Amino acid sequence: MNLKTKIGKLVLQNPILVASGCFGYGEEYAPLLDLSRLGGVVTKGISLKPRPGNSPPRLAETPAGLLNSIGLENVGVDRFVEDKLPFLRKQKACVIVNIFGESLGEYRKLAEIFNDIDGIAGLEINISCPNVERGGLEFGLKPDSTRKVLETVRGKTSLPILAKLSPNVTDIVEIARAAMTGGADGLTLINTLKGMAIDVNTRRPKLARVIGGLSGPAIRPVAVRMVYEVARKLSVPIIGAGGIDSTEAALEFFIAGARAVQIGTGLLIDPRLPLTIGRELAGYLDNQGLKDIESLVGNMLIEKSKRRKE
Amino acid sequence: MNLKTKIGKLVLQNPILVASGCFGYGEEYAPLLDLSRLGGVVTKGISLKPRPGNSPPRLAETPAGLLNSIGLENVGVDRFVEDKLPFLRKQKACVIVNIFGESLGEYRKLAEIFNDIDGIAGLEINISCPNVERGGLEFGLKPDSTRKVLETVRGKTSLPILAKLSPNVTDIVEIARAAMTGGADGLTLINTLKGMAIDVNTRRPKLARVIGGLSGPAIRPVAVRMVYEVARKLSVPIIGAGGIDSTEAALEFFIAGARAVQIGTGLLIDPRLPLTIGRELAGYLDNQGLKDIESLVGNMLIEKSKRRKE
Amino acid sequence: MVMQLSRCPISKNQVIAPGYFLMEIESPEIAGEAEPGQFVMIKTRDGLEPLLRRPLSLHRISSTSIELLYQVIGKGTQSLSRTRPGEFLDLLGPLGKPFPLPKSNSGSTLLVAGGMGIAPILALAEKIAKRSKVLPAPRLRQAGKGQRSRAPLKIHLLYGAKNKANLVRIKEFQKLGVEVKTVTEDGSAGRKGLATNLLRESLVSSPGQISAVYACGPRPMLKSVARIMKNKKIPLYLSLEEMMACGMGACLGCSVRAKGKEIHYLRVCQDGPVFETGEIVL
Amino acid sequence: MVMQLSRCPISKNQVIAPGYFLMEIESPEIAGEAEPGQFVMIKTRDGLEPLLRRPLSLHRISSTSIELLYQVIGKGTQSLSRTRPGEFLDLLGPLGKPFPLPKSNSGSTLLVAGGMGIAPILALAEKIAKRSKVLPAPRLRQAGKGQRSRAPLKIHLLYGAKNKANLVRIKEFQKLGVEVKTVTEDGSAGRKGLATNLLRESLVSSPGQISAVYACGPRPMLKSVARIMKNKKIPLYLSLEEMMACGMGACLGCSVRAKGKEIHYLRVCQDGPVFETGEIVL
Ligand SMILES: Cc1cc2nc3c(=O)[nH]c(=O)nc-3n(C[C@H](O)[C@H](O)[C@H](O)COP(=O)(O)OP(=O)(O)OC[C@H]3O[C@@H](n4cnc5c(N)ncnc54)[C@H](O)[C@@H]3O)c2cc1C
Ligand SMILES: Cc1cc2nc3c(=O)[nH]c(=O)nc-3n(C[C@H](O)[C@H](O)[C@H](O)COP(=O)(O)OP(=O)(O)OC[C@H]3O[C@@H](n4cnc5c(N)ncnc54)[C@H](O)[C@@H]3O)c2cc1C
Ligand SMILES: Cc1cc2nc3c(=O)[nH]c(=O)nc-3n(C[C@H](O)[C@H](O)[C@H](O)COP(=O)(O)O)c2cc1C
Ligand SMILES: Cc1cc2nc3c(=O)[nH]c(=O)nc-3n(C[C@H](O)[C@H](O)[C@H](O)COP(=O)(O)O)c2cc1C
Ligand code: FES
Ligand code: FES
Repeated sequence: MNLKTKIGKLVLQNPILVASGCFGYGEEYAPLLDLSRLGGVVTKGISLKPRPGNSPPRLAETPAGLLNSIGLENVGVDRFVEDKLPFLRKQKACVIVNIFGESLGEYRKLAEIFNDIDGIAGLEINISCPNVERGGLEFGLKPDSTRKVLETVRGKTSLPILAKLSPNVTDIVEIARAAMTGGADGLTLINTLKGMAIDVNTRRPKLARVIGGLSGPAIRPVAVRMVYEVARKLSVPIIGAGGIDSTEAALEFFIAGARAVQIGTGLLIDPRLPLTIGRELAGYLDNQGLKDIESLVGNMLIEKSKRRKE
Repeated sequence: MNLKTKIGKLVLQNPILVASGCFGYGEEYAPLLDLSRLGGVVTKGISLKPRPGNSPPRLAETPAGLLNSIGLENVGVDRFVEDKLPFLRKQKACVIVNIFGESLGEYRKLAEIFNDIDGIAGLEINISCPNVERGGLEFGLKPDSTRKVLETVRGKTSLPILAKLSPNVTDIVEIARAAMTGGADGLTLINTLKGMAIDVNTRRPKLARVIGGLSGPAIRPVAVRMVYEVARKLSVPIIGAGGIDSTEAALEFFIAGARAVQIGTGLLIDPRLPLTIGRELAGYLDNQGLKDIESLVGNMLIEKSKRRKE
Repeated sequence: MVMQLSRCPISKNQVIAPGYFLMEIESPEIAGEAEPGQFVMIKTRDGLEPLLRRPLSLHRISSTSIELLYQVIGKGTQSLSRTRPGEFLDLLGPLGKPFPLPKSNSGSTLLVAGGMGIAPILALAEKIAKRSKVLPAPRLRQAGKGQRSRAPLKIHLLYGAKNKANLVRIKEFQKLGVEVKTVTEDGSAGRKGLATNLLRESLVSSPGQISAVYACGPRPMLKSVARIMKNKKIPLYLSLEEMMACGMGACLGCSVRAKGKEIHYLRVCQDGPVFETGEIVL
Repeated sequence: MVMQLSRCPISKNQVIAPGYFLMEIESPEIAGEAEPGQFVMIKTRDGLEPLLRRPLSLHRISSTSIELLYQVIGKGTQSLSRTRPGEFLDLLGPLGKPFPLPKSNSGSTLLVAGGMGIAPILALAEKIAKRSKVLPAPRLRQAGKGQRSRAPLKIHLLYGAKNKANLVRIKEFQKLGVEVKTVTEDGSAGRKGLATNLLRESLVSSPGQISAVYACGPRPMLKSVARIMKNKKIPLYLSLEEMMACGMGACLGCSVRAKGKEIHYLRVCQDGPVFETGEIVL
């Protein structure tokens, strides 16, 4: 079964990627799974300068979910290019670099730097991280600033660019449209929902930073809905993410309209999940009498009479 | 232990209420629990005319969550007042009527009608239902329309009014502020998150209406976060709701800043949950050396150094 | 009809066919109130997985216990299947409207079951059989004959399943004097076909009057039964399934469209699960 | 150090004290690679509850199996406690950096354990004891004496727990020739006090040179141990716990602040869980 998929001009050998922040820079997981067999490796968010990240505790478990407030800890672009990228290249991974800036200027600079570097398949523009004080989510909450970030990056790179959007908005379609207008080749939907949890015995927040980002199966219905809303209103290439913990979960995203998926929290629990899903996906297509991914994307059956009522 | 709490001018004998839509009009649950022992009974959303609701299937289970698309099926205000309210009164329930309109005019009319009726403790203004075509969520997504609905209701009733807000917004604080400006006595946070799920074997959406409202433990971190954000920025009385399935879960809301809580999905699973929580809440206060609910509300301990980083 | 919410001990939980379990739960309170056609909502496991209770029909009702017959489908029934005698389950019930009994105590009553639809049918058959022993059959045209010779109510089970292994509990029906006819979709037992084929034949061949028809099974089967019985002026009772949350009429989640021009819904859990064919749109 | 991801059979899972379990898992692959101080991440049950794997230290390492010692705290350890021999568990490991062994093979090594901190300490004691039997102790000042009379490395366990029932595995240490001192917070066994009291005393009373101190226990105990050992020029190794998701260095969730003016974090799972006292801010 041919599992090739295309996100704008980004061609992926299969549609199962690993999500930013859950795969480090690939080194840790390499002993467990062959990076060259992934549809793509999205790196931990990279910023211009190294970032230490937030105070611990940075993790809390919630019902079917995970709260994190890592705060974009990363080695910075220089060390990434020098120390981390060569490894990913050697593993023959399809590398998508997730970038994050505190200002338009930083996004511009990062785009410039990566435009000149070989061995990168695309950039994912993170305008949706809830765990930082400046930049991040701020940009992704308004259509205007979303468009501007994308324009800025677009102006400096010929690489395929994906806009990674936040679910913490009233109208995801509006933000999606702005990102595409700004020059995105595709969208990654969704980053984490803002959430918090409290240890009632100590009366302290479970995260030192109080509020963090909620991921995992708990948020899947929200993620699938956003993919569906955007896919139905705009005809743009979407990579779905949010709570994929099984082949069935991944399939929901394809049927809702995604051309590829990313696995985050699911990977932390089962490092081999992407390969399992890849394998089972082919079987599913066979069973359903579908010849490729393309014919599955957005192929949801709705009774006409009911669709009217939506 | 005195569990009395106040939401503006609304005085509740205890802070554990049942949420709208999960308790019908009280008749079904009366054999299992004494309605007079609840902090309050929030009725199923009542509209001017009876509403049939949406096509089935209307329910789907998701990881630690429940999707519903009931669509505000209700008997309409006339039959409610004639057939349903007398029962609630007879049970000595503290009745809060949840009202829903498709236009400002309908909200106004409903407020007028209920202002003249005895045996109602307050109104909850639903501007956050994701399951209807007109009205509902539309009003609750913008500060302007939120304020207008509240002003309209405020103009016609002297009853305490609660604004029930939607989590499907970029900035909950902004909406909360608008509701209070409009004349709300307090806020109910939160209604359901918009979500969907797909049966991958049939490739059909699990809900006939495709998109529904997500409730249950899955959304608790989002609900607690919104209560916290609003409580910290505005000093307004809040009733928390969203995924309360245990005493610990209820406590998170109080510590985050709620003066009362509502139980929805948790009640569908365990009809006696509100009484259990009421009982255990008193024990918790004792253990923590707190003398009443008031001293628990918003009483979260944060290290100063960390708070700075929020 | 008083519903109970209580933790009850399991006294039996055994496989009776691949993937089919028979469970007995001790609960004089529920058993004392329960009628055939009603169901219970079970919290199959503490915690979030699954979140909701699961509805299961009363398969048999004794004075102190109830029996459930269930098929392992997903998480809920899976965790049920792993419980052991002695453990406790959190039950809510009995819920819903029971099957009305046939008005007449003579002639034939047809019970149509498809697949797991067999579950509530045994309790119904037991109740009808019991009543027909207690109440005398009405006098036949040839009056004056002894009680013995009066033609009693005859119960016919028309039972279809996927395959032989899925045809369960037949002996229990036979012990009651029920005449059992079976079909399977793959022809591995009885004839190949659907329960509705049996129904069509029975309507033709049935000797006396048919007092009532009861059907429980997948929605397409129920539709087909309703179509076959249309205009026959024989009471037809259908037991429906729908996704449920509260199981007691409060959440309005388990709707089925009511007959009538105006759109209006009934609750399967509270207005049903047993409906007369004229009440609903299938 | 190659980590494995595999389903391994449980060979033992028994209560050894109220709420304390000892589990043995067959895994030649993990056992073959494992070193004291390392840990495994276990999916305690399929499904969502709990969602994440749980980290448990290697309590003992044989050639074909590993032992875990755990306390039932919440959902994860609860469902572990319900597993039975013969069932399989999904394990990822060995993970993290092991305890460095004492540089010298003579003098005393102090092992400080608080509560469940005892878990990784047994594996460490076994390894040190084994090595000290294999390697000769270095010559003492009075050279010329036979091997026999050389003063071998002496291992001291300084072990504190809440109460008597929570003091576990003492015999296993004694079998190794470890000198065990215990205290309890409530005085129900040994003296009343904390493990750190024992440490203070040992520093005074200890005969020979102290080659290294190892500590595992709650954060306040570790802080206190670090304070006591400050400027003592004795290597101090601390085994830390932090909430973990991946357990292998990828998610950056399990941070501990590194020493230094600039804010910088280390990963407990990958850079630790064993740290030298100078590396981190407790
Ligand atoms: C009134 C009634 C009586 C029933 N009696 C029996 C019986 O006697 N024996 C038997 O084997 N089955 C019976 N069922 C069906 C049984 O409830 C489902 O098979 C069971 O809930 C499946 O749960 P699961 O977790 O194993 O599977 P899941 O994988 O969770 O669900 C599989 C399918 O079961 C149905 N289902 C799941 N949850 C519910 C719910 N809360 N309410 C209704 N349907 C649900 C849905 O259609 C779902 O797609 C009855 C259903 C109803 C409504
Ligand atoms: C490296 C390491 C080694 C450990 N070794 C042992 C051991 O040998 N024996 C033992 O009894 N305990 C050990 N622990 C602690 C053990 O991991 C927790 O007790 C266990 O995870 C609790 O899970 P639970 O679901 O039972 O309880 P929960 O109710 O889920 O959690 C209770 C508390 O346990 C901690 N915890 C929960 N999940 C995690 C997680 N994924 N990572 C880290 N901490 C968590 C949190 O502080 C939480 O508040 C170790 C922890 C670490 C980090
Ligand atoms: C521990 C952790 C770290 C993350 N770091 C990043 C990040 O650096 N950049 C980013 O764009 N998203 C980050 N995310 C978000 C994920 O990439 C993903 O969008 C989100 O978690 C939803 O998918 P999931 O439910 O499969 O985890 C992180 C998520 C987690 C759980
Ligand atoms: C079946 C169902 C019906 C609901 N109907 C209403 C309604 O009529 N009006 C309303 O304001 N909220 C309604 N809600 C939302 C709940 O009142 C509550 O705000 C939400 O479910 C979150 O709380 P929970 O997680 O405890 O259920 C409904 C929720 C459910 C699950
Ligand atoms: S399941 Fe709630 S009304 Fe039927
Ligand atoms: S737990 Fe993921 S980096 Fe340590």
